Amino acid sequence: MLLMQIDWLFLIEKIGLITIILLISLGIAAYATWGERKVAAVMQDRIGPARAGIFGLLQPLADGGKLFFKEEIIPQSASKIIFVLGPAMFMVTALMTSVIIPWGPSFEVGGRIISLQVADINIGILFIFGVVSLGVYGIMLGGWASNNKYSLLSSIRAASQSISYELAMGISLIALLLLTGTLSLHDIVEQQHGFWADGYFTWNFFKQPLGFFIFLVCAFAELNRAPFDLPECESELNMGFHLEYSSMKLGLYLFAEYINMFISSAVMATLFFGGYNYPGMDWVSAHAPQWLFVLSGVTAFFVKIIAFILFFMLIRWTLPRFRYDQLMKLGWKSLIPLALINMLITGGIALWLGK
Amino acid sequence: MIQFVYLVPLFPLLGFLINGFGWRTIPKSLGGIIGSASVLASFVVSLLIFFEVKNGANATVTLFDFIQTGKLSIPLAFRVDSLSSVFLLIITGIGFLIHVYSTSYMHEDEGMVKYFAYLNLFVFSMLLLVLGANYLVMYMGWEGVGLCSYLLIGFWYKNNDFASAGRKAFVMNRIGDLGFLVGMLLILFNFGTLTYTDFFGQLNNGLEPVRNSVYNWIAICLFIGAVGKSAQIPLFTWLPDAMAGPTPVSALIHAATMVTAGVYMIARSSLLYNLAPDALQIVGWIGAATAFMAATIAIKQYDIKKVLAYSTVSQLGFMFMALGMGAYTTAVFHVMTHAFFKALLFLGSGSVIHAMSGEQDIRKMGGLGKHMRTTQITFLIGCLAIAGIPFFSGFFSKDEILASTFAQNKMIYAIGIISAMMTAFYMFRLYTLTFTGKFRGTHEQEHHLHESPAAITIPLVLLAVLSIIGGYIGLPAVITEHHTLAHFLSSSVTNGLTAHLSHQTEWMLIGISSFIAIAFSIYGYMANRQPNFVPNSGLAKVLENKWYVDELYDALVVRPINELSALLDRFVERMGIDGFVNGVGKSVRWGSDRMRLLQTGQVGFYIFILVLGMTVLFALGFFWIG
Amino acid sequence: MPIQYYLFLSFALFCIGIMGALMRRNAIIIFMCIELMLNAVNLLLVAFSKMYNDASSQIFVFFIMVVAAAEVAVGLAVIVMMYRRVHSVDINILNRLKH
Amino acid sequence: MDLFEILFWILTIGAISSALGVILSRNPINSVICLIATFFAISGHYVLLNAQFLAVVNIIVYAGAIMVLFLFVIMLMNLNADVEPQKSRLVQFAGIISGGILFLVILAALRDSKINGVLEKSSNSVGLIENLGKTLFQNYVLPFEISSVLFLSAMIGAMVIGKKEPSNDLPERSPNQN
Repeated sequence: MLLMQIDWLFLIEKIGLITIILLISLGIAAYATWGERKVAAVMQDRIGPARAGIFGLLQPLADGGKLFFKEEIIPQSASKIIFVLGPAMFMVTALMTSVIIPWGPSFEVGGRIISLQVADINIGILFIFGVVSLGVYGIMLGGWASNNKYSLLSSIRAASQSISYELAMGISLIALLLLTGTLSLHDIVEQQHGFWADGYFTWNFFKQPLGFFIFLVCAFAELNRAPFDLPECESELNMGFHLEYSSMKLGLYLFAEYINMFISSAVMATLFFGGYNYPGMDWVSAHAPQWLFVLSGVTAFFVKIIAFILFFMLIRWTLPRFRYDQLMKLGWKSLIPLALINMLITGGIALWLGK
Repeated sequence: MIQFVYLVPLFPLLGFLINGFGWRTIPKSLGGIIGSASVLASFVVSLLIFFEVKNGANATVTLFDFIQTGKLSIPLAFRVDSLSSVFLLIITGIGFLIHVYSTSYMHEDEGMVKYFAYLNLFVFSMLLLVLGANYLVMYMGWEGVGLCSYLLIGFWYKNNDFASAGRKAFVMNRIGDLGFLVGMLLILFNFGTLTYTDFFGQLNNGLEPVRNSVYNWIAICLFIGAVGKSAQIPLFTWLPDAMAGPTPVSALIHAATMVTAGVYMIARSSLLYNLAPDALQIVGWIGAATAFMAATIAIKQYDIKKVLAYSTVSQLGFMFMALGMGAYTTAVFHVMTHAFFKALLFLGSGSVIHAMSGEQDIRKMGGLGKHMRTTQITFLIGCLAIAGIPFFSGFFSKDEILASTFAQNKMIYAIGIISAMMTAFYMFRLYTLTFTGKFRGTHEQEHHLHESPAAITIPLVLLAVLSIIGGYIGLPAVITEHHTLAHFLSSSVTNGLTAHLSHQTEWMLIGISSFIAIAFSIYGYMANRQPNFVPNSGLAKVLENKWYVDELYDALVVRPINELSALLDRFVERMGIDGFVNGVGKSVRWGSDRMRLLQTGQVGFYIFILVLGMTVLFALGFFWIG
Repeated sequence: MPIQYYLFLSFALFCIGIMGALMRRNAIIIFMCIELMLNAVNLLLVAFSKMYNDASSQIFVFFIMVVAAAEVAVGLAVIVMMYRRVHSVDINILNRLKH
Repeated sequence: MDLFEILFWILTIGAISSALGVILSRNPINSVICLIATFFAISGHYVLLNAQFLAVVNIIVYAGAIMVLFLFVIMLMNLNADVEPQKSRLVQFAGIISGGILFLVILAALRDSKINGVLEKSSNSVGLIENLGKTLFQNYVLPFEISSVLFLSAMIGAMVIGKKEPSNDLPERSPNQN
């Protein structure tokens, strides 16, 4: 009885989508490590990885293989379960957000409308917040379970940093929500259809430049990326919360960071830069076959994501690290008031326009 | 105009508020103008209302309900009819004259603005008293005038005697007020209403006069209130002491208006008293006794204001005599004429005191007529009126009272005649000692003697005119069958059974009283032309000391109460109440000393107790109660 | 599905919270048990909201969350202060109120 | 047994077992993790009950903020199983007994109660954010504002309480030592 109720095709479709997304996430993350090295090399005027494959393209595989074959060490005084739980949670939370991102326009196959979004839930943005707020557990548990004071300090730093910046992030998004009027990411993307309509830019970036800026800075902080990489700053804390980790558990931490970067780029592209929309998409939709249109949308989306990832990397190798008190001051005394003012002004304008 | 009757008390209230809140900042002259103008405004409105009432209008104006519980509803309502409109005129008219008088009289005093505030508050309360459409509003006014009386008697509160005189007045009034309150509660209990119209309506519904019934008790209780307020035996001693206040106050409150509140109340409740013959008997006898006793005391007083005060008590006794005979309109008539001439006499005495720089002892006066002619003449007119010389106002009203007593109770009539005799005597004794003969004071005082300014003499002249003509609205039946005032009042006051006298008898009575008045006036004048003040002895000394009533009260009431209080303090207060209160404290302390063992300080234990209590409550709630 | 299922579930959670508060001496754990009890109540409220199709009880859940958050902020501050003074979070040490 | 009931039982077992984990584990960190798991199970129940918004808010507020604070405090104090104060067996036993008695009393009381509503499986729009927002800002504006004031005062209170007072036993640190 129960089995009959389930829409099998639907299940297969979603499982397929999830698999593809996971694979792509992992792939992108893997090649982001390569990209980072390359960018660093360019910035520092050297060649970068070049031995494995052409341009060192096989370098990520080599790295992965090395990590797999390293010895797995769990410190004697660590709490075993939590020590293992930490990187797992970090990885899981990193991957969870991808569920609600619309990767491309919906299309029709054999009478079924297939959307390139795993779940279009009506509280999409809140879901992102929920997952982001959970992300800190992986770091905290891992850092604490290592029973190492550097790790503990680092994890506490990470926790307070991410709690602090979550606030500004949330408030900056509230301003955006005042304009969109919906929490569903699918609807938000649909609202940014094309690039230019009725004499206005459709992308939210043009409506909320300040909000985007705040969101971007907070994203840096949440990702623990430079210039906010205080939890893992080599010079002070050795390596931060994954100091005691080795082998693939360390790999998970490193990997999850890149996945986080990828996903947050995707979120920013979705929320502020129109997701899979691109200028002139209506013309393409009218003149090209459906598969080409979908592919072009997905491509546009990935182009945006990769641009963001490159931006992240450029920033990392450009700006120096903040001091911890500077970081807190920026978060509490600059970004939150700025976000509040942005929200108030946006609210006022939305009210004035009668939305 | 009747629907705007609330303006009448409103103006003095406003005057009180302005003067009362600004008495530190408002200049004296402005305070006097505000005070007088507010009363003048009410007088004008009262006059307009009076003319409408004269044409047969009457109304009850309800402002709002201020007590509303269950079936009982007591509104703040004003009753405008012939009785209240007459009183309105007396209060605002004489009140206005006295306000004008006060602007000059009180001008030296630094508390003048405060004085006017009190005076306005008094006028407001008095108007509330006579305008109220139910006993509660009357009671409010009743207490209000008591308060103002207290404030004004003790106006010069820095003098200890004056302040205690104010307190005495207040306490004695409270004794009477308790009677009034009990009467009111009896009415409420038996009739379920305090509104006049409802109450009298129920009385009218075919109820026979029943002896010893509830009517008598209600009437007696209300009368006790009147005794306190109108200074009758046994609660009269406060009124002479009340002369401690400024003289205009004595004129307004303790002669013309407030003390007649008792008369007003009984006249207002005439229907009730008609059903209570026993109570009426008491009223009549007490009135007669008061008239007689006060007159005897007045003969031997040397303070100009004390003489007038006792004469006031005596005249009030006359009014109650009339009330006791069921001749309510006659009493109201006497209230009116008395208001004119007694206010005149008080104001005249004020003028004299003013001239004598505060000296009140008539033994030190004499021959003042040479220096202050206007005061002398007006005072003489007042004396003629009060003595009952024919063709002056007092003659008509007093004659009417005596006639009604003759018709009903010859004993009271005899007492009344003797009192009238003494009235004529002591008034002319007062006049002679004050205004004729040689000056007996110091040289400084003689040098200082002068006629008072216009603000004082003009009210005197006006009142003198009123004292002459005021009586003609109530000519006796032998002259004209149409008694103007009685006819006017008949719409709101129902006279009791009055036996009609033949014309012959009336003429005879008029003759007797005229003769007595004239004879004793002349005797009073002659006997005091060459005064020699030897210390009194025998009966005269008893009279000078006011029959030792104050001392009697002291021995009978004050000292036993003090003894009792000391006893109660020692046994009930110290041992009983204190012991109980301290015992409660001690037992709580003892109990908490034991209870605090429960306070282990262990949070876990507290949570445990909490859960346990919750469980028990749930169990009780679901299995036992539910 | 009858509402009883949710009634029993939330009472079970509530009673587990009470047991925890009774059994443990660690102030933080007791605090967490209180949060657990609050959540049990929240769950019941949401179940009733579903039963009556009424949003009000979900609003109550919001208010409970607000109060819980405020309580945690203050409570944890108190516990931190206490730890700073006596270097312990054992509630049995805090029995000075007795005196 | 349909999907709804299967999910109900899974979530219920998860909630109760992790709640038991909260009170039974000796290590406070484990307790925190168990409590987070409980919250997830309860959020799952919320989703079952069509209160998606509340479910996510529950995660954000409880799991994302409150429990992080707990974890923070526990880590700062470095509490673990070794320093965990233990009550005597008797007291623990009494706690279990009294809690159990309370549960039994309530169960017994509810067995005869007349609450017999039925939860429909069809989804409704009550839990949607639009609906909640309307209810909140139309019927409960005043409580909302008051609770915001409460929250603000709690925040300030927490800061005042938690502020390190200048104590005498710690040497005063000079500014350049920071």
